[in-house]
Order: sequence, then structure tokens, then C-alpha cells
Amino acid sequence: MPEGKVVSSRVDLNRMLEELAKHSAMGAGGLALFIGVVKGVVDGRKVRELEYEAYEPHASRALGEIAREEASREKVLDVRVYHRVGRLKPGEPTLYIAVAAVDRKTALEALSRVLERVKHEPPVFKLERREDGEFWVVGDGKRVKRGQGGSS
Amino acid sequence: MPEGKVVSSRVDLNRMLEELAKHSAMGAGGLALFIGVVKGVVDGRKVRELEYEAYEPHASRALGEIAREEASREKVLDVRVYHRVGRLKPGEPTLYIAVAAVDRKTALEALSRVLERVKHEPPVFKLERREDGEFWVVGDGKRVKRGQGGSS
Amino acid sequence: MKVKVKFFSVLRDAAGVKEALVELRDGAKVSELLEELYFRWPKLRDERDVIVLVNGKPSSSLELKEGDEVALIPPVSGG
Amino acid sequence: MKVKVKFFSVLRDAAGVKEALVELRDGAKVSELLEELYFRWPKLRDERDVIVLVNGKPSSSLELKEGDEVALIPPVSGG
Repeated sequence: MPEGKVVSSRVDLNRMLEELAKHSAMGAGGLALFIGVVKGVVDGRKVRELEYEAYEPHASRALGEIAREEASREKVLDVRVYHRVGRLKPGEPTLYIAVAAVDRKTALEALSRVLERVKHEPPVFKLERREDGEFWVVGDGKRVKRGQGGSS
Repeated sequence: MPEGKVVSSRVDLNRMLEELAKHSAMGAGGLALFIGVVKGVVDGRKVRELEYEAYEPHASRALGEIAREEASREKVLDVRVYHRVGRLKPGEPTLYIAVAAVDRKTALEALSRVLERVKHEPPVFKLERREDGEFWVVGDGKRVKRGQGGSS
Repeated sequence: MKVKVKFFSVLRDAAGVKEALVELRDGAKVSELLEELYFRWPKLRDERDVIVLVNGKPSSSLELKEGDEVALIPPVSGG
Repeated sequence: MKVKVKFFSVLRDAAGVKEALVELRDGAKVSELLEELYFRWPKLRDERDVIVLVNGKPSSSLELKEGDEVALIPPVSGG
């Protein structure tokens, strides 16, 4: 069953694989996953942590919609999307997307589509704490330094 | 470190994620995975099992080359490829590919490239045991029934 | 009528508060709410990319009603 | 000289054996080995797509040498 939501802890990948592999009974042959992780270095500067905040319940609702809509496409059997919130250190997973599909091409295309939607649709916000200050990350990766007055 | 080889048992995804996430220290922000699983139904027929045979050491060497070559591309930090052999029931993972890259686009593109190479390069052979007989799977998914004389 | 306003990310810093209750005339539009917000927190005017969500959705209907929750957010950067 | 020949997948079924040792004149070419194999196992002739690997690689050099391992495989279907 497709599912998308905000989560506060890690996801067990082995267990998720186990669940998605059940769709093999319906002809699923390929699972495609994307896992976002906190970068330890951005623009040559050390990152201490990323703090994620979700505007709930709307963020979970948006993630659920993405999962259900993309899972309803032809040859796609299941889509899971889990977005973490809270303070995450470099190397920590921030986002999990998993797709089960009949064939590899469908799986990869669905993964790519879900990923782009997750980047732009759910109201999730991130603050990057680096050695050179705190930065809001907005839009497609723009960094806005905190405490500098206007941001634009 | 990039690695590719034939394996006889399951891969622990949580552990692989743990290892790949270390590349965050070098700026990795995205991990992309593909896991092939045995389909329970092919051409409307029930599949009992897939039997994989690898021509070793050449299959492992080919998988290792793919991993190393694709990991040497720009913005790609690591590539792992594990191909299972033996008798696998529907739902069992057959192939694991994992890529760590600086950004999501690079990760997905590398995953797709590695996957196509794994489909065509390593000398790995599969026999599909179905309710309606045994079939060799050759090339891009052609089924050749056993015990019917010539195959072409 | 009263609506609740929430600020996120750069817009929270610009307003200096996480949320506020704003009193508006019945049937006030999103544009009137924004005027009121810009008046109270002039720094919000410096923000170029402001997305307004009404009850979690991009504000399609322009008229607000009692109890609506309005969120000011920057372009999303998920993942 | 002797070379070892391995058969995989459909070609194993066609030959009816997994592997064989084949005696050839010194410096024999891959084409001569194939003739010998087709003579011993005529069913191999029915196979359209036969890929020849010499020591695990697509046979670029045509001359075989003592101890070479030759594999007859169909187009690969990994994953």
C-alpha cells in the first residue's frame, strides 16, 4: 500500500524491502530507492547539522498524495515516501523513497518523478548549521544566511 | 570503495546504507539503489523459482569493473554491485546496486547506467522454473523453453 | 474574524515570530491579510519569494474565513 | 594442444554437457574449435546467438593456446 509521511526516526530498509518484495506476486521485478543524506561539506564548508521542520499535517498529506498518485500509474505497484524531521548530523538519512514496479525502466522513472515532487511540494523547511553560520535552504538549494536582514 | 561481485546470500541493506552514508563527509547527498527481485508471475504464468549460474571468476570480475569504472565518474563517490546466484524463490532479491553521489541527478543517472551494464555484461545465466515448464532467459528477457530441441 | 498565521524558514526570521493571531474584517482577502502583516513586520517586505498557503494549500480562493490557518513559506526545498 | 570448453544456458542443453576437453593442433583458431564442437554436437548448429569467450573475454585474438578456457554463452541476461 502506498504511503507517504513525515517521520522522526530512521527507517528500516531491510524491512521495507521485505514489504515491497511482496509485490513480486503481482509481477514486480524491480525496486528502486533513493535515500537523501545530510552532506558533511557544502560550498567547501563543514556542516554541523541540518534541522528539518515540517508544517504538519500538510507535509504528511502532501507526501501521502505523491505516494498514492505515483503508485496509481501503469506498471507501478507501490510507492513509499518518508521524510524525516528534527536535527540530523552529516551522514544521517533525511529522506527515503522506495518504488516497486514491474520492470526496471518503470521503477527508475517513477523514482525520479517522486523525487522531484518531494523536492518541491511538501511544506518542509531546512536550516543548515555550518562552521560559517546558519543558512536557510530554500527552493532548489539556495542558501540564505541568518541574521543578515533581508534575504533576497 | 567501489565493489562488485557475485554473492550467494542476501545483502544487509541497513549496513550498506551505513557504509555508503560515510561518503557524506566527502559531500555525498544522495544514495540511489536498485534491487531486482524474482517475479512471481511472468507471461501470466506462476514462477516457482529462478536459478542463477555465474561463470566465475569472470562474472565477479565484470561486476567489479562496472563498479570501479562507474565510480570513477565525476560527482560519483561509490558504486556497489552484488549479484546473487543459486535458486531463488519469488520475492527474493537477485541483484543489488547502490550508488553514492553528490547530488540526486548524478545518483539516478549512475544507477541507470550501472543497471544497464549489469543486464548485459557479466556472464550470468538464468533458468526460470514455471508452472508451464523451464525456460532459459537470454538477452533482453527472451524465454527459451527447455527440452524442445533448437532454441532459435 | 480571526485567522491564525504561521511563519516558516526565512519568513519566520523576518517576522521574528512563529505564529500570530490576526483580526480582520469578515470576508477579508489574502491581500488584506498580507497588508496587515507587512504593516506589523516591515521586514517581510524584503522577502521576494513568499508563498501563501491557506489551510495548507496554495491560496486559490481569495476570501478568508474565521478560523482559517494561513502559512507564509518560502519556495520548498524538500529532501 | 588442449583447451577446456564450457557451455552455459541454452548452449549447455544443446551440447548436453557442461564442459569438455578438446584436442586441437597448435595455434588453432577459434573457428577451428567451433567446427570441432559443431561436429561433435550437431545441435549446437541450431543456435543462432552464440558468444565465444576466451578466458572470460570476448574472443578478440583468433589463435588459441594450450590451457585456454573457452566458453560458449548466449546473450547475457543479468539481474
